[in-house]
Amino acid sequence: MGNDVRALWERILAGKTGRDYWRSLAELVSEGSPEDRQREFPEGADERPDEPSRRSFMKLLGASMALAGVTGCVKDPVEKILPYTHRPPEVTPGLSRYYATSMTLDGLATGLLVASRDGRPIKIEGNPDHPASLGAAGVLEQASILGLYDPNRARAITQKGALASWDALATELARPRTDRGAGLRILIEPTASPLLASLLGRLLAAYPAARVTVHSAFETGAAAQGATLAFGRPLVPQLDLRNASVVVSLDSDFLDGQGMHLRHSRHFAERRRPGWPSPTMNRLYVVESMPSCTGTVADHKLRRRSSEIGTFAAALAAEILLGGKPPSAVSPDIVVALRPFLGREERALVGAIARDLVRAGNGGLVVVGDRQPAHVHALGALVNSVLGAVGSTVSMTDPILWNPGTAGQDLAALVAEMRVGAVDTLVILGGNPVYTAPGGLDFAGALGSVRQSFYLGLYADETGARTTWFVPETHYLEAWGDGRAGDGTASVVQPLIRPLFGGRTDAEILATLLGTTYPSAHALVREQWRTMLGETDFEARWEATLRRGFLPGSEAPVVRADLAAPGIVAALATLAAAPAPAPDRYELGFYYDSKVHDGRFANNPWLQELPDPTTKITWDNAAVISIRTASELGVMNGDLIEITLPGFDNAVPAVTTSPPPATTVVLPAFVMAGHADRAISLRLGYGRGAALPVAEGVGTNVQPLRRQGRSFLDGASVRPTGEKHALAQTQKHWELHDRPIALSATLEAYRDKPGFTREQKGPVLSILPAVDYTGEQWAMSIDMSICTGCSACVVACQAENNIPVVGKAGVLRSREMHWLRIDTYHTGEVDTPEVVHQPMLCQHCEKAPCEYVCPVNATVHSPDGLNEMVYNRCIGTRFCSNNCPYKVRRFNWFDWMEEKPEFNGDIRTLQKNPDVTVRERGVMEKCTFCVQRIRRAEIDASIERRAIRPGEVTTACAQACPTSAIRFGSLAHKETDMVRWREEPRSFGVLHELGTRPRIQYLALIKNPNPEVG
Amino acid sequence: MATEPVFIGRPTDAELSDQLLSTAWRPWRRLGKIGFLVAILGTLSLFIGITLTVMYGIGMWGNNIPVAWGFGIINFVWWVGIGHAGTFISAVLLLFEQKWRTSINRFAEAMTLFAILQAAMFPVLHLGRPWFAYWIFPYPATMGVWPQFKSALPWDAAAISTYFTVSLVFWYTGLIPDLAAMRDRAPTRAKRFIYGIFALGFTGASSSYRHYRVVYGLLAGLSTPLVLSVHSIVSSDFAITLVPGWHSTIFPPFFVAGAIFSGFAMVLTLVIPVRSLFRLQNVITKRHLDNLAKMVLVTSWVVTYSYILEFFMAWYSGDEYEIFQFFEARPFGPWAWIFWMMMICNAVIPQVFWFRKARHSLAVLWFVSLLVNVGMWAERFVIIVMGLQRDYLPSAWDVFVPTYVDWSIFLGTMGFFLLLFLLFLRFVPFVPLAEVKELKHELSHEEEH
Amino acid sequence: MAALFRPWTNTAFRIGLIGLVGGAITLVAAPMIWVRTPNWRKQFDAIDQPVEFDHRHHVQDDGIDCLYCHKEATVSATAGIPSTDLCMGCHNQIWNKSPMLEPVRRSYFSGLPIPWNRVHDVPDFVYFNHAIHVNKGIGCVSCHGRVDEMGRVYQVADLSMNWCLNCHRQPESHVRPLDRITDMTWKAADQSTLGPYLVREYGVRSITNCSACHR
Amino acid sequence: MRRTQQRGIVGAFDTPEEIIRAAHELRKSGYRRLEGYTPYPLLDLERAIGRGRSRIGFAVFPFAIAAAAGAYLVQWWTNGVDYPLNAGGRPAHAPPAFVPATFEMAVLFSALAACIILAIWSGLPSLWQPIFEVPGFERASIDKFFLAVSDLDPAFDREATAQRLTELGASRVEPLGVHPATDAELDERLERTEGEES
Repeated sequence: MGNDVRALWERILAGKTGRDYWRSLAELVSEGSPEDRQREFPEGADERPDEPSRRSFMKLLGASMALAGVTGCVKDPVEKILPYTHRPPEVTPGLSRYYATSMTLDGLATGLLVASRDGRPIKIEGNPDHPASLGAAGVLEQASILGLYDPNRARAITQKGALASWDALATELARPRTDRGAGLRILIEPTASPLLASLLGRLLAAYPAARVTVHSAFETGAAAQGATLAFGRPLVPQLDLRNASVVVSLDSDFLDGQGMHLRHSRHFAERRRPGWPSPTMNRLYVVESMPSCTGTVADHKLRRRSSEIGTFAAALAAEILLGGKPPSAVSPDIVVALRPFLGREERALVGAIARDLVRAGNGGLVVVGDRQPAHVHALGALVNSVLGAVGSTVSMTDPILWNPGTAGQDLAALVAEMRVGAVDTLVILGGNPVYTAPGGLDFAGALGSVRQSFYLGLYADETGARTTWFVPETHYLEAWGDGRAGDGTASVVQPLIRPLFGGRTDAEILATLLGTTYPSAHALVREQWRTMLGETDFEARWEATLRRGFLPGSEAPVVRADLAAPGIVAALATLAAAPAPAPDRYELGFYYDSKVHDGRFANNPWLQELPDPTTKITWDNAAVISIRTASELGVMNGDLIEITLPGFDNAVPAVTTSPPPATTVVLPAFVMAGHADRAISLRLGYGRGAALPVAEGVGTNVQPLRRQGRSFLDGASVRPTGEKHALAQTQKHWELHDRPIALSATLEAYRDKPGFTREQKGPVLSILPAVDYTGEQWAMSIDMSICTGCSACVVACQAENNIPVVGKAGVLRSREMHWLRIDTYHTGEVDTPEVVHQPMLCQHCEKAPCEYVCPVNATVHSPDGLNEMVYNRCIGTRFCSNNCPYKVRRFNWFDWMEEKPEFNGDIRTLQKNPDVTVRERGVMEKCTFCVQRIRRAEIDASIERRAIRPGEVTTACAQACPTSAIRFGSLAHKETDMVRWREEPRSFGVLHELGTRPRIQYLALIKNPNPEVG
Repeated sequence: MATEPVFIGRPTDAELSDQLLSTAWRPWRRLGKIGFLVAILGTLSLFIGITLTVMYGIGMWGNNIPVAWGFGIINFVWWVGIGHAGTFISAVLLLFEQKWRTSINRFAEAMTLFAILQAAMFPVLHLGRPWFAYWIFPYPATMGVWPQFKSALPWDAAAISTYFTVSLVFWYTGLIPDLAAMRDRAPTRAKRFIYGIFALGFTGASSSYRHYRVVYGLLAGLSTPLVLSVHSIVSSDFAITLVPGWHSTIFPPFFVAGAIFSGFAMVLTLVIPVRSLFRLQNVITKRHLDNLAKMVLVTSWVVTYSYILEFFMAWYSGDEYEIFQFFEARPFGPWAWIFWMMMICNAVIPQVFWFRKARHSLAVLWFVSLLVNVGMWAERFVIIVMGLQRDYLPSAWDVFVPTYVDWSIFLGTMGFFLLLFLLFLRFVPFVPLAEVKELKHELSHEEEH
Repeated sequence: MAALFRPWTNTAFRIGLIGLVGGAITLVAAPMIWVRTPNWRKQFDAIDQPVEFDHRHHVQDDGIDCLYCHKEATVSATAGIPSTDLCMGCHNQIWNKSPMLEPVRRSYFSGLPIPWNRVHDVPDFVYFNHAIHVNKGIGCVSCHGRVDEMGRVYQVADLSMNWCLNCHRQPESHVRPLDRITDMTWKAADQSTLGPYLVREYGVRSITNCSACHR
Repeated sequence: MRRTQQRGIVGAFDTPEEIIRAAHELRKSGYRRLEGYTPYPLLDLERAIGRGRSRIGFAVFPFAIAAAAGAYLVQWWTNGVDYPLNAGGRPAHAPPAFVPATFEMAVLFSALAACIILAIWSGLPSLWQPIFEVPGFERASIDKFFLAVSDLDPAFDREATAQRLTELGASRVEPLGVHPATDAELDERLERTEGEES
């Protein structure tokens, strides 16, 4: 079959316009023929429950009772009420309270506000005052609430798999050592926690010979090392995108998936929105291999393999320093070293970018991704300082993450020591190294030759199963602790609930190592912060900090940084020395997954079912490749390919301890326009082992292909196996078919012809009488220009509205339940398309087509302009869904709580929002504009005898949006952005000509391309 | 060429009666027994399908978002359509005084009844919560909420229930004189007793007949607009929406024509084997088959015309969504082959009926009628599934894939239909004795003058 | 020859026919009537509680206001069942030996809540909010009846949607002054004038759209 | 149609033509209370025995109107008056949308009315009628044509009428409703007839 597929691709690529390409892609690749789909579902292979569940029978019973009763509700037997015995004064049953805490990921903290109802945390929002959040909460933060209620979390301390007591463990840990810690090794994740830092400090003081390894699935030190080259000392860049008018991203996804991405997104958006009357925008160039969220909003996207980006950086620097006249004097050595790179990239292109940057001056910015090696960071630093951007768009501070210094030891060294038995006690604090360690060094094997190993983790996962001791860790919502935001702001972690399954914090383990057998994280944190807040009226300040969630003014001080020529020259030298890639081989790029990260969130059903922002794949990871690569290999979506990394076995001296890890990985291909050619992008975090029922068997583990210290490597060979694998996508058609759905224009075009959306708004002729809408009229405005597709809104909606998870089979049958989805359309060039993200949810049409076809008045219009969905009246004709041109209605094909308890049931139900009905089988549902919040506000306002204040109500999606692209409010509040946006010329209603009069107005996507670039 | 007679031979009334009544007590041959077995197996699969659906939910079907209506509604429309021919034959042809309707009308009406029964199952079965189906009727609920009569579904409820009741009444009224004959002719006392009860003591008194004739005509008069209204209303389930390919004003006539088309085909499919099995060539003559074939041909043209018109209007309207639906989604999109099958079965194949030879060859008649039934099912599939698979937002597009439950229910209804039909053949005189005698009487008169 | 049937069969058959039709009608009508009976609505059957709490005594004899125990009613959706420590607030002083109060003391000292039985139970898809009703002049008695005269509390209203709509459609005929909310015996001198006045005064709205109660 | 007390004489004929002629003759000679029993409707016979056109249509009409009115009122009151809800911005009282149900109900009730009236006017159901006691009457639904003359007829005379019927070609003439049939008699007769058959 390879050949005809190849032929197909050729035909597609030959296509003049993207249109033909997208069409064929839609028909032949994305969706497949129904006959194919049928093969995916052999008889009885659909989600047929194995045996009739008891509840189903009860359903039938209830049904018959209802039939007999000729009435909607069947009365249940007497229900119990359990009041408090001793009621906490602050708690009012039925009302939510918010607590400030922070979530730490990759060592950096993000401030959050967590809603707690009757003692259980139910929803996570961003902390508006916290520098890393600014009120937004990303996908992972939003979803972490479900992680708290994960029934598969470890529940007991074990020793060699047998139940053990904390006392036994504590005595083991606290046993005084005579070897000054020579045999003691600590393996931790990157951390910036002041508490951990001091504890580790004390530990190393007590055991000077001990060694600490900071390990994460990814190298986080590249930036600092780069700075060491560029400025002669380890520093990290702090971006301030409010000042950036021209941004060049070198393989950096700074709008998604980095420590400070929420802040970056917000600031980027502030400069991005082309307001009216004087629309101005920043400009974004993105150079990357795999399309990222940041890439999708770029004005110019350059497809480069990760290994070519260094060269690009050099070429760019060369253009700036040699192309035009040097804006500032730099050492001649640098100029000399740069000369050979001049023209290593297409000069017209790079020249244009360079001139753009130079024009921007200190408004210019080059961001280098953590995936890039140190020397690229050095070049980035070079460009920035040459532009004078340092101090304006970027400023340098000391590294935020804790650095073990001389006591440090990298993972490879640790593994080597372990293998030779030099380690008698290994304490692993989270991170699941057995899974996340690069396949190169066989960590699991080495673990076998450690006398005694301890592992603290949320799950008894791959690592937990192999260490001698396992300790359940507390979820951050159960724990006391602290951390630092990306800019160094000290933040507190305070618990909202008693640990559900016991559990300990990393701080407690370290304290135990130091000899306290019954440590209390609370006490430890207070101690630590006593030193930070000072003795003088500590309690009050501590209280204040807890309320605020962080310590204002504690961000890291900016330090002055001067270029150090030799370092940069060295960087350029390494670059020049880089070998050319083998012609017949492919580059492998490894990426954090935007949903399960490095696999730590793999057991979270919400995240597994969340469509990947760029590929829309759920419940899977794939080998993402470009169209040309696909054509070379003759594969289409879902074709399994075998990736082999040769010359592996000699990478590690003695792999005798256990069977050598596989050097080949087989996983499905996914063809993606805008991807770099001859490169394969792989997402980490899938193919998890047992003990995580949700994650088990989902996707493929690509760690075996990884190498220590490399986030991309060259020289892989690929072979299609000829087998197929069904990828569950939520969107299969990426072409607009020239339909007025997601409008877009360039900035110039917008300036010249502001009314280009006029056709898509304004009054429409109708024979229907006008309904007069007075008072509060709820509506939403969405600016597609600043939507990055990050999908935080989708998870926020899921959390707020008790949206069930249907599993892969469900998604394959197109039965996902998300009320809010992000439609992504590709337009323009075949290879590097323009990407449009369009959050699509119930449009709350004033003339709603869904309403007049409902035979039982189950969906009707409220006086305040809401399209109401009355679950308890719905009989499930699905007529409304058929007649919804936006297809935003979702149907409960089964009782998902019943059919998929592993995703929706068990203690996960504790997260459910008590203000929202959990929908029964057979009823329709859809976005309600978070009506429960609206009614709550109405009641409060009405009780206080006042009108609802502007901004008093917002929807979960609008609240979570990092770029505030979604604005919600009442049309009565003329002064709000929501209303002002609608009056901008580029606002429009989707499918306006149908006369549905949607209440959601979109603002057309505006791109700001550089006229100089062809 | 002389047209075939609608009645062959000169049997005495007594002989004729025995010939037509005896079907109800003459023991059946193996063929009939096999038929029953098949029918019962089919019915079984129907009830298995229903049980699974009610127990676990509509999720057992292939429906999804966007294709929220699948086999359920396809079958519903298809079966209702089949029903139409019966009423058409017995009512419309009666009003037009078509002699040839006489010997096949009861037969056709029975087919109507059983077809509607199959159809009536689906509006309830396809609900997410079938146990609340009664909410569609305006009864005084403690909830104080009422149905929403701007939706086409309450219209459906009214239309289907009316259609079934009226057809039943019509059928039974026509049956009464024959039931009386059965009462007086049946071999055993038990049989006579039972038929006697259903005959309600009808004596054939002229004073009754004089009302009887009028009422029969009245019912025919009522059924005629009814039969037109029913499928018009069914068509508005689609026509009132704005789904591309549904949102069309020609739907009512288009659907009615299609219904009668499929109905006549089904009559042929049934009448041909029955006729030969029960040796009724003398009362159901080639003339009947010939006329049926002609009707099929005519309606086939109406349907074909509608197809052409649909395409034309799509193009003429300039509505990009309609154009895409008709010129890309249907002919080339997923399941395209069903679209082509529809075209061939409904527009091309019936054209053989231009030829007398074809109209007079039982084999050809029978196979063509089968293909037309297939074609009309395909038409419903094309309209419902393809319209939804490709509507406004490409991001939401997806394909429909039926499950084994879909199939078990669909095939099940055929089994159940067959079962009811066989029972009808077994116990009821399926050629209206009284009317045939009347016809024979009239004919003999005509010959005299 | 002889007829198949006897004269009496006529009568028999007609009676049978009438029975058939009648039966059909009853089949439809009976459940409609049944669901309107207190029996189905669970009205008027006093419910046993783990503690023999007597509202008559506490309200009439002791003159305790409803809101003393059910204080959330003014601020929250739920009226709130008092926590054990509230009971003990008085009962560690008085009746602190009474065997009747044994369950309360047990709960207080064990920390295990008292499992009260719900009396007014609306379906889970109904979001009734006490606060808004109490603050807009709907008295306790309007829905809960003369609780002060109940030994064991029972449901007075039928709690059907019709019953809700009935008041939502004409609040003016049910509102009362805010200082009379918990008054069990208050009657308006002239509701027809007072009602409309209070409606204006308190800004009471007649809301009958679905999402007011169903979300 | 006091059929239960009907008494008189029945004559059986073999062909429709004969019975029609006979009816005409009797009618001419002043007979007024005639009734024919035939296997299929004979319009001429009805005319001959002096039965005009049926007026059942007029009786049905009011039901049709009532049903239509009722149906429309229900829709208007429930959707427009009692609980008007904004469905898709359409008017609560939407006459065009109310037409289909109205029409269907009109059809339904007129059909039912027609049948019930038919039953009542032709005295059905009544499983037993004196005429059934007439020997050979079971052929009336197959191929024999019976003409009954009521004894309430002014011109009725048992012998003369019987005589007349035979002259007019009645194959046989039988008394109608002479013996008030008691169950006992019926039983005893039944035995006999069954004896004959076997």
